[in-house]
Amino acid sequence: MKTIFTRPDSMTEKVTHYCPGCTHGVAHRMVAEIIDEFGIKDRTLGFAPVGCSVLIYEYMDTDYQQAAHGRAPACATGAKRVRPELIVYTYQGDGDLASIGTAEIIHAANRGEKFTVVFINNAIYGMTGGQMAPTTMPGQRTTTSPMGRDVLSAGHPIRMSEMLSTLRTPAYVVRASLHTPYNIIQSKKALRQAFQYQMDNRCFSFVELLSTCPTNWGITPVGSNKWLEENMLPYYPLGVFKTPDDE
Amino acid sequence: MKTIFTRPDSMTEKVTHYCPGCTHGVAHRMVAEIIDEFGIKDRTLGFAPVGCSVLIYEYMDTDYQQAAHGRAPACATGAKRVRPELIVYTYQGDGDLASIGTAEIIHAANRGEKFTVVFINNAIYGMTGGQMAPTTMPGQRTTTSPMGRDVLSAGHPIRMSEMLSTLRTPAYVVRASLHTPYNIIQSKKALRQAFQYQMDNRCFSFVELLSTCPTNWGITPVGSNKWLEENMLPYYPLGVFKTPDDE
Amino acid sequence: MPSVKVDKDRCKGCEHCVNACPQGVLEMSRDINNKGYFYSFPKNPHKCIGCTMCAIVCPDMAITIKVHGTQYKYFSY
Amino acid sequence: MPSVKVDKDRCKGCEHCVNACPQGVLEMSRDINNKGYFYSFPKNPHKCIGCTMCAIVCPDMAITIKVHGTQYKYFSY
Amino acid sequence: MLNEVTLAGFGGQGIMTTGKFLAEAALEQGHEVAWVPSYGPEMRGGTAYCTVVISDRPVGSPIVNTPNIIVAMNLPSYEKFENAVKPGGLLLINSSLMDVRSERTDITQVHIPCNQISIDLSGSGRSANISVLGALIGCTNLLPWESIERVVTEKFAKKPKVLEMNLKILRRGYDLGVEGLKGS
Amino acid sequence: MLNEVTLAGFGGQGIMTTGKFLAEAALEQGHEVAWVPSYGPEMRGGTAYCTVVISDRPVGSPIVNTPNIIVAMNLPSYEKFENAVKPGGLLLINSSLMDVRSERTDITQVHIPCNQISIDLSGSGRSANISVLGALIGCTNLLPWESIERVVTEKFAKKPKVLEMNLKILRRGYDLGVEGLKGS
Amino acid sequence: MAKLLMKGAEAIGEAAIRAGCTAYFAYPITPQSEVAEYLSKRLAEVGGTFVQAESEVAAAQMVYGAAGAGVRVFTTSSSPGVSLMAETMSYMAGSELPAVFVNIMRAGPGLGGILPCQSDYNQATRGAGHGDYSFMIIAPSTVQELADWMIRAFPLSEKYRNPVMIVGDGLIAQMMEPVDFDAVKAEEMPDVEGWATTGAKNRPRNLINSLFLDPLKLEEFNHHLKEKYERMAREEVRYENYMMDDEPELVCVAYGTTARIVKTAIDVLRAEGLKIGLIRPITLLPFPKDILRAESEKPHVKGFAVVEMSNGQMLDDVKWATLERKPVSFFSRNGGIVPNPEETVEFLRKEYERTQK
Amino acid sequence: MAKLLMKGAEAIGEAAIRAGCTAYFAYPITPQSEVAEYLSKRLAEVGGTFVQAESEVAAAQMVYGAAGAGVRVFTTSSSPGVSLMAETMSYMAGSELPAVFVNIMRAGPGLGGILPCQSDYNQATRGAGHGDYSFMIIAPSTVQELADWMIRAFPLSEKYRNPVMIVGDGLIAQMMEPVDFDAVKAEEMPDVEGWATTGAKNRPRNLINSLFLDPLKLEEFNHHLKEKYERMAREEVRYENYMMDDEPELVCVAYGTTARIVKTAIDVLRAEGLKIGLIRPITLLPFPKDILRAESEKPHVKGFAVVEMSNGQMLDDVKWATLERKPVSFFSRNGGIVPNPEETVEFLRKEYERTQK
Ligand SMILES: Cc1ncc(C[n+]2csc(CCOP(=O)(O)OP(=O)(O)O)c2C)c(N)n1
Ligand SMILES: Cc1ncc(C[n+]2csc(CCOP(=O)(O)OP(=O)(O)O)c2C)c(N)n1
Ligand code: SF4
Ligand code: SF4
Ligand code: SF4
Ligand code: SF4
Ligand code: SF4
Ligand code: SF4
Ligand SMILES: [Mg+2]
Ligand SMILES: [Mg+2]
Repeated sequence: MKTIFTRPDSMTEKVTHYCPGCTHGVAHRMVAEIIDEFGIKDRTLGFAPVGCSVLIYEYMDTDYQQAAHGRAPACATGAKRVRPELIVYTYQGDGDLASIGTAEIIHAANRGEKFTVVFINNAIYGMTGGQMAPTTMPGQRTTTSPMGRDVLSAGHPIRMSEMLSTLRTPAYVVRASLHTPYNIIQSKKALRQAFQYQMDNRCFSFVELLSTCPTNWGITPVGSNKWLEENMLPYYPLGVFKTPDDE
Repeated sequence: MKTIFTRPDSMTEKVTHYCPGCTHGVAHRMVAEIIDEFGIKDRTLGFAPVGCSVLIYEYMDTDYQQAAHGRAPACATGAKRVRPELIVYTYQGDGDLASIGTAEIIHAANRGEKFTVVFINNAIYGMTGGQMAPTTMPGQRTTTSPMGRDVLSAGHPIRMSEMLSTLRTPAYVVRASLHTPYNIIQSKKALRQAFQYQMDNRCFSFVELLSTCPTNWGITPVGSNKWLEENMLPYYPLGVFKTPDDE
Repeated sequence: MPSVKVDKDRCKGCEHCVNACPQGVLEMSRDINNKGYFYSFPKNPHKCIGCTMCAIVCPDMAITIKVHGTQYKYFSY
Repeated sequence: MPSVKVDKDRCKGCEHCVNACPQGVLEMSRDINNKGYFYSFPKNPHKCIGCTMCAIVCPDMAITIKVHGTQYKYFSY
Repeated sequence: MLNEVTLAGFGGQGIMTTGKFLAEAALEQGHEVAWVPSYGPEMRGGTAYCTVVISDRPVGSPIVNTPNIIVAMNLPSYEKFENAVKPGGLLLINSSLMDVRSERTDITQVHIPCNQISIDLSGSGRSANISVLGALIGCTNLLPWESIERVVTEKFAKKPKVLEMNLKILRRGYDLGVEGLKGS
Repeated sequence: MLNEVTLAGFGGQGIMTTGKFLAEAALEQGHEVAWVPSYGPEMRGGTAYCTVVISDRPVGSPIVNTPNIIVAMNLPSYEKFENAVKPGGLLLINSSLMDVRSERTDITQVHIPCNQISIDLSGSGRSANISVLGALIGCTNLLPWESIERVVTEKFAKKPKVLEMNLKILRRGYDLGVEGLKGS
Repeated sequence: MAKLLMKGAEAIGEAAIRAGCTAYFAYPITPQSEVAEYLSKRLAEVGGTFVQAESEVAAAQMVYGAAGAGVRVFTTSSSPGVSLMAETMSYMAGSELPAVFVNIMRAGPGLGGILPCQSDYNQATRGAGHGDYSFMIIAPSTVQELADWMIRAFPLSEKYRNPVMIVGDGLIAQMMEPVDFDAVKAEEMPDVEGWATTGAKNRPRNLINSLFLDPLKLEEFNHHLKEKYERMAREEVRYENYMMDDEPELVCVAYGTTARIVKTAIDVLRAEGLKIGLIRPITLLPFPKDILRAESEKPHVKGFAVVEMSNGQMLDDVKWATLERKPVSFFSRNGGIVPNPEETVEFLRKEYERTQK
Repeated sequence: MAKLLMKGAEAIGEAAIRAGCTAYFAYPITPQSEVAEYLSKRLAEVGGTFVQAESEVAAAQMVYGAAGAGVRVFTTSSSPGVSLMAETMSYMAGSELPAVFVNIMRAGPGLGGILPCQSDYNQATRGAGHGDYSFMIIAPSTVQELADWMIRAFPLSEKYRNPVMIVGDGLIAQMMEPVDFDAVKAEEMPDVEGWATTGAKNRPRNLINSLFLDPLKLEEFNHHLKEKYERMAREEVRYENYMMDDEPELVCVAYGTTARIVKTAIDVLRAEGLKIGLIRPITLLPFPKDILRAESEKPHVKGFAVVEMSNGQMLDDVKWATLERKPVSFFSRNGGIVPNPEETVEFLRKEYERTQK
């Protein structure tokens, strides 16, 4: 019999620490699959954020660095610039990337650093217990917005893909989602393209993946998929925002 | 005889430390004129950046705070939130606002802080001796890009107004220039409108002013105006990018 | 015939796979596994068409799909 | 008649005003002021139309414009 | 008087709340008290535990290695804490979820079917953390029954139905605790 | 041997460069040397100055309050530094830009029309900083003429015309320096 | 008022409100995110201000701005987050602004771990930021004391126009103990007209600034700061003596959580007749140096024992304070482990025995 | 090679290249932006990497990433910028990464001023960041020494897998002195296979990390760090004795720029017959504590005199080192003022006379 689907080679055997149904695991697996597909396990360097996915280095069987909260894009810049032969990516949550790390992601994108960013937007601070993120939906209750996010005082959610794609420097910027098989397949395509651009030394690549946090949303995993679809999708449209072929 | 033009009341008598022809002085004066026009000298609070204009507090005869490099929008957030009756503005250079302070300006804008930002874009780090700024033009020689800004390694100049106006939170975002009388008049209008929105407690307001740095550009003041026109204007289009009435 | 296998002790009982399977192959057990979760298992293995939907939604890499001979590729993934 | 006055010792000699004046009123001196700059001065004061262009471009608040009676307002500033 | 009580169970079993009720009742009785949770990078859904120190003097170390009372609500907790009970102390075991007996002879052990009590009186096992609170009081006399009853009453004051049910569960736990102690 | 030379002038007068030439020549002569610029939040276009310490031993303090030689290229510099010259020291005054005489009797003063020399030989005053360098050597013998000539030659090696002119200016400065010292 | 059973982190929030502080800016970080969670509710009730900042850098600058505007304001964080506040902390001391910072220390360096630790002692007392400044550093050891010092910290910071930092650890922030919020009386904020940027109405304008173009002025300012800190050292040293009345032979020095453990260990050893006492610094800065030096001169004192959750940071201060006249021994746990009473007893017993030789 | 006349800031850049370091990340700040300006040219010539970072926070993290990738890398900044690196500095020690940091200190606190100062001594030696870590801190006092130590700093940081920081001030960065870049031989970088993230080719994967879930492991790691620092203290202390051979009665302690002034002052006073010597710490961490302690025991030493451009930071270390056995007097200028030889002479003369009473 032939195995047509199983845990990719580039992952360790460890069972993740993620909550049941948390889509971080799906994103991890796809990144590992791509590393397998491209056969670049021995020249890949990942950068872990601070966030639930800080332990991604436990699961990915490649060289890894753990960056300070929000600073993975700067950290990756340092490494990629001195070792351009490596395939470098950061894996970051929305608190990490869209809040404390805003300057670092924008400037890495603007310099056109030749690495890939996997951005997990789950509209919340997962690891620290469900505080409001810049990406939290209007009205969404979190531990620091107990009455729901008030756009008059906290503003509207930040759309990183839209913002980054205004930069003039060529880049690949795309948003996909992890809430259905179809969307996961699209996510995989986006990730593959992103790494491809890096392999071709073309440009900075940025893949935003809408993701769920059943625990801090307080919804079952399957219910979370639905919540994502109903609440996040309308505000965070999926699709390619920018490619290096633009202009 | 009636005086129809002279130094505004809200300014001190001090002669500025700016280089001959530096347009910081023009921007200062217009802010002061607006404070005079609105009669808000006794309830205005300004925030000085770190940059050539750090000494703006010497010239403006109102309450002032001097913020850490790039952090004026956070600092102003603290003050405006606890004293909403004050008219608050930050005055920042492009190194300050578009480089080290990227996160702070984006999040203040995104929260919709009810203050005004006066952003002096002179495409260079003036104070520290002419290093490259995120806004430096492609090919422009600076002390840290001695061969001219190489977009392949430093990326293209960041257009802050364009980037900020992608945010969903209502705001007034406008770009004007200080290189001709006509443009100065437009700048003044933009500034007045920005303060007006704040007085009306409407929204965050952001005025980007294209400015010259004859010293570090190594061009005469009058030549600098021309350089701005020829090099900066095509890349930094003038106009209103966003108003709170949009959407 | 495709074969779907769930690694019981990797499973965290999120039900994503059950929800994703177009064939109703999978179901949640009434037992708990060694981590204390109700796990998913192929209740109707014969119905499986090897589409891998269950596997691609599984965040825990608990599912392995094998096939005899060649398999129709439903999508490029 | 409008009157344009340049505060010699505030002037830094940038020539913005000279460049901005539509009437050719201003010119740069051959003397230096107490800061060592060649300063601007109204060479042809009688030509001044009180348009304030020179003043609004002056970064050093060196220029004061006065008028007798009412003055046509060229623009809202 | 110094009592150090460690309560341990699954993450969702409500054992932290049980500890808080205990601490509140002790406070109301005028004791010095400290409630110390386990926190840390443990896996989600793993064991959770807290320690309640009840004393006549200001509480010194809130870190307790050998509490004199341990409540084990599930097997992993039992395994983790069985040996920690101070000699002469009490080990309260939720017999609904495990069928074990400690072989230690220097401690008292009491077996209470906490989930069963809850299921019997409410149809679900969710209030096992209330029954164990009753049982704990029943077999220790740590605090007067009334004080515990009062705290529980306050907590559920806004939901009379839930309150009534919980009081019953609390009482049944208490009664079984009193008995269990005799039987041990 | 320890010579401490402070050179002061307008921001754009090239006085920092003069100091560097001096330092380089001293280095070439095998002396220990330090060149210390003024830096700081001074107004743009204000006074700039630097100090060159030339010594036979490693240079200790590069901060010099009372240099034995001071070159004042403009009035503000003169005013700032006149009193700082060490008794017995030398004050070199650019007489092109000021008409002053120090009333100090414990120092030597030499007046050299630095700008004039430059204007005479090149049509502009821009090389006043070169003429003053020549003058400085001429009236102090701080370093051999050849060493200064060599440094200047190297610096302008790529622009033969400029070099030629500057060497003339340097020499005229030197000659006037030698004379000026006599005359003082 | 009746005592409330409260988590340390929540008590911080509540005490701040009781202290009359209604402005709080912070960025979440374990193990003290509960302060923000608590205040996001409570400040809304009292009409106060809470902004979840985009980072600790921004949170600290928001505190700077609000403090400059003359209101009571504070922030809380934990080790890595506090490091990010270093520049602003220096700015605040340099601009003479009152405010309260709380560091619920976790184990470092780097990302380290989230469990209790005391390894930011050096950072707190020697200034994370650049320049000649210090904060006053206070280390409570119970939730009650934490609340009390929160209430006292604001007026103290206003007295000196210098920030005050309260340091604790995950244990004190996460545990619940009874708190009486009336134990310490809140004080009104003194008049801020003279310096705060509240709008220059009927007064000359005010300026919040730490830039000095004239080095002589900056030197003068630094001398002024020095005098403030010297005054603080004279007036604000606080410490607790525990079992120090009967000429103890071994003097322990410990603060915060470890001091509690040491107390329990001393109780055990006292019951055995060992004469051991504890000096618990409450203010880590100003440090009770003179107290310890005086102790070191007493003939009955045979040695000192420092217990810390660090590699020995306060240890150095104790060595200097006592001029190493008597042996200073050291027991520590690190990495997030709180020393337990048993091992502490063992350590102290051994040290005590040594002093008897 | 012939000596070159060079600005300190440029010598930093050139020396780094001579040391085999071709990666530099920084953000401009006076008075050391010339390093970046110099290297933006020079690194292009040698095919190296220079990125002007968006901030000091980012610059430090770029250093972290590049160091983790196993290359020689450094950054430079000045006081406020260094404060912003605090978190990353802690991370780097926590991840055991070699790299070189340079702090050209300016006057603080806050924005302060740009003139020379030494008031970041505490920050440098006590760790700006959180946790139990330190950098090795080196304080050259001439441009030559600055270049020499730049060349030595890289191998030192690799020996300990711990960052090394060089501290100077605006005077040393802005002045020109002759430099011989061959005075110190550059050393090759040792093999990084075992730990650097260079791609896991033919080896198990490497991980750069400072997070520990298990507190016991983190404790163990902290003990490991402690041992490293103790070894450093045994092996790396460097200092200079100046006029210390003939039993001086007054021993000065000063480093960097102030040490130069003190030397000149000593020369003046020696000419008058006053027996004064100087111990100049070259490594501020490890501090030459034992040397000073030994000095304090010598009967001919009547007192110590510390000269610093700060309110007295190293002063405390000298007091502790000497156990205050002899009076420790202090002279300082602050705010950007470098003490001049004359006032230093006066101070030392007075102190010397005092020791004679
Ligand atoms: C400097 C610093 N600040 C704050 C924290 C605490 N912290 C850890 S993870 C996190 C946010 C996590 O949220 P996100 O990035 O969205 O990741 P998620 O857990 O949702 O995947 C925060 C604030 C930290 N570790 N370091
Ligand atoms: C934390 C910190 N980093 C760097 C500096 C140095 N610095 C002062 S001003 C400045 C940039 C000035 O450029 P810009 O903001 O464009 O203002 P301009 O002078 O051009 O008006 C820098 C980098 C500083 N003071 N603080
Ligand atoms: S807290 Fe949320 S993001 Fe984190 S592991 Fe759980 S579900 Fe995933
Ligand atoms: S350096 Fe540039 S920005 Fe600064 S004052 Fe001079 S001209 Fe203006
Ligand atoms: S492979 Fe397809 S049909 Fe088979 S179990 Fe999985 S989802 Fe169902
Ligand atoms: S998706 Fe995976 S983890 Fe979830 S229930 Fe199915 S097999 Fe289990
Ligand atoms: S007011 Fe108008 S016309 Fe008169 S001098 Fe000025 S610019 Fe010229
Ligand atoms: S614009 Fe002002 S400063 Fe410039 S030359 Fe005219 S008067 Fe002088
Ligand atoms: Mg998230
Ligand atoms: Mg600028």
